[in-house]
Amino acid sequence: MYSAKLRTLALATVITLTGAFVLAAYYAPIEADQGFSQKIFYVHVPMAIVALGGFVWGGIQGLLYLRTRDPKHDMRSYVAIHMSVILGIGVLVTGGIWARSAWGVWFEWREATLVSFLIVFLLYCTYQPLRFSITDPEKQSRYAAVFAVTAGTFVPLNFIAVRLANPFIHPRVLNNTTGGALPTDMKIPFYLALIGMTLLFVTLSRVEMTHKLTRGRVRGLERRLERLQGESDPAGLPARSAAPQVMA
Amino acid sequence: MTAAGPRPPRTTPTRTAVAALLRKELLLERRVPQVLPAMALFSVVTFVVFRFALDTTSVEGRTASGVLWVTLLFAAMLGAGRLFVADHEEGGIDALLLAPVDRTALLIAKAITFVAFLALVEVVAVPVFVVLLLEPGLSIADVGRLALVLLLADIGIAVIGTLFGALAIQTRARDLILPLMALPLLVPVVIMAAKATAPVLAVTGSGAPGGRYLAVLCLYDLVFGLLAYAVFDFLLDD
Amino acid sequence: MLTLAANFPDGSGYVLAAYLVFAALLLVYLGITAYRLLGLEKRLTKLTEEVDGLERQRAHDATASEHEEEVKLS
Amino acid sequence: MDAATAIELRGLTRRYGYRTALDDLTLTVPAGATLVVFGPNGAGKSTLLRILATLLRPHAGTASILGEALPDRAWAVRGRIGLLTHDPLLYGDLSARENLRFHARLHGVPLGRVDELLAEVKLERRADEPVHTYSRGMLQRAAACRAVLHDPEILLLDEPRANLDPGAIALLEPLVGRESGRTRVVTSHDPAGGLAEADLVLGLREGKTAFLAPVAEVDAARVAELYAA
Repeated sequence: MYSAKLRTLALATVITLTGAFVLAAYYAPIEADQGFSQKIFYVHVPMAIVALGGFVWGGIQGLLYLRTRDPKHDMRSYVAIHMSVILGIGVLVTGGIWARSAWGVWFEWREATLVSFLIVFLLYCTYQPLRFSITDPEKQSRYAAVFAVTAGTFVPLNFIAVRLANPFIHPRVLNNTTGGALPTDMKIPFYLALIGMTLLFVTLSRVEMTHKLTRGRVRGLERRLERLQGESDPAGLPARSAAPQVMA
Repeated sequence: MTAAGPRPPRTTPTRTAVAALLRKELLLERRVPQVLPAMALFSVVTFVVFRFALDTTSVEGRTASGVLWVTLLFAAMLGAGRLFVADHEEGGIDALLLAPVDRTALLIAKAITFVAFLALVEVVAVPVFVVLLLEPGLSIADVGRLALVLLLADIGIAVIGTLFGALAIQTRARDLILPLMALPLLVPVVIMAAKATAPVLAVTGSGAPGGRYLAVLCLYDLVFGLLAYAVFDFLLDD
Repeated sequence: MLTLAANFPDGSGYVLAAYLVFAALLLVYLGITAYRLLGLEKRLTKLTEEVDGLERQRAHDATASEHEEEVKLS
Repeated sequence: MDAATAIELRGLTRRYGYRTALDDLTLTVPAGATLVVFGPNGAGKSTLLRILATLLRPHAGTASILGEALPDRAWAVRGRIGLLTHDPLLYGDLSARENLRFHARLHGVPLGRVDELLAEVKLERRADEPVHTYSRGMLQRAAACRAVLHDPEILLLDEPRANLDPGAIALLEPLVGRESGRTRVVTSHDPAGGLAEADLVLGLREGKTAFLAPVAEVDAARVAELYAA
């Protein structure tokens, strides 16, 4: 069940992330403006980038599902969005902590990136309820894919809109988060953390998919058992699920 | 009257289908007015609620803009939830699918209907808002500017409302899920519309809305218009 | 250097908290998934056994009834 | 596929989640013939009609209607099929005339045909009243007008005579009965009535084909068996 590939991935994730965080702690210089608390940057920003990338990836997989009707794309779309929502919680909490340490508030409305992320996060919070409220699995996949595509397009557009709404009100403290202006000794741990976070995303997605596949197999066996026991009406059996259902 | 031999497939032009759908929509709303009066009444009641919730007798500028847009947005959610109810319950969607018609005709017709509904509601709600809550100082030019912002925002709201109205109608918790999905999606519209309206409603100030807000509104309308056009088919494709 | 020393104790709590949040999130997620996977696996083994047992019994019953019919016919 | 074949299904399968509503159905209906489908509720009759009407896509197997493969060429057969189910597909708040005019516009049919049809089923007197005030018989007559408005080559009828009085049935016959001369797929729960109008008979049980035979080889007892099990 746990392939060697998954184990390798997990190992690579642990090594890269630990390496990145150690470098961030000891190698990266302390930023002149914000001091030590700027180190939150190395966990917060890669997490945010990967979460947003996951949302967009979910949209791409949704589009592929609509084109091919291959359940594997629906599964990927679902898992990508699921993982991104979980990472999104981390992004908002670490973002809050950072805002508190830098500006003394838990949430900074004038920080466009944080606000945009909150809106996107709230939107994707409805993904699970949407799936859950559609009973027919095929329709569930299709509608979820339409949502994923629309929301995936919304992500970049929303960032443009929110940034435009706050032109130059707040000093761009986070200007260096774009990466371009980073000094090299900050760049190395940052990009390493970004790679590690991506690996983490991939690893967790694989775990989640293994989980869903196993559940599909269990459901399949349950149905077979039910049939063998001669209960011809399995109406109550397939428990309502928000996850893509794997036909085993 | 029976068919003699095979016939070539025929298709009704999308324009004809959209016209037929629009005619049906207006006929239904005229025969049994449901959505429009509800939306208009909701807007007026909300203005009254704001008067007490803000504990103020008049607003201007940013607050005025916010009150107006929150009210219109929530009224729009009310309408979006009802947009497909008759078709869903009385088989209008099936009937359309049986006809040799491009399915996006439904999206186009519904979006146009929704824009028309929103515009009609605003024709009632905005004057009421001006009379009840707005501090005097609205010039004729301001009314024109307001109308432009309203129109651009209405198109975006109608596109999202139609797409997600059609999506939500098939779910069990449709009245719950529609605003949850549509409100975050419409935040950019609210940001841009509110920003653009604030100077218009201000007692003092330039009065002209920032051009870039209108540009983003246009971009939003365009992107989601095209997107809805591309994915709407899949909502009807069982 | 002086600012660094002044900043260090102040900021470190927040930094630690942020990284702990990340670790906690990861641990909670992994814990829940591992717990659910374990349960599923247990259920899978049990179900496989049950299904196999039932199928074997069915096959046995089928041959038995065929045999019975043959006896009656003769 | 020759021109005389109206419907051809090969291994047609449709699922709803884990439940298989229609399982491996293979049949051919020649043009102009009537296929009558028997089966208890939930046997897959409505699913079959909805697939033939291009409203549902098959999950496995192939379906070909008037020589066009579903679902890829569904657009080519839309407008050549008439569907009449329990759901009249009419807006309750609009009158019969308004409803039919709406459908005529969608199908590109001259509006004059609406009045002709309304006269044919003797609905003109109440054609301008809202449909929700109609009796069951009137509703079914209006729905039948909708189904044949565009002069379809194939008619799909879901228990078209259920709960109708003889007068209403007689009015419907020229539109949707045998004498309409169209290829028809009719579902029925009434063995005698169903067999009387059939050329081909299909028995469905839990989505599977129980029997498929020319009407000469099927008697009422065999149909009754379907419901007994």
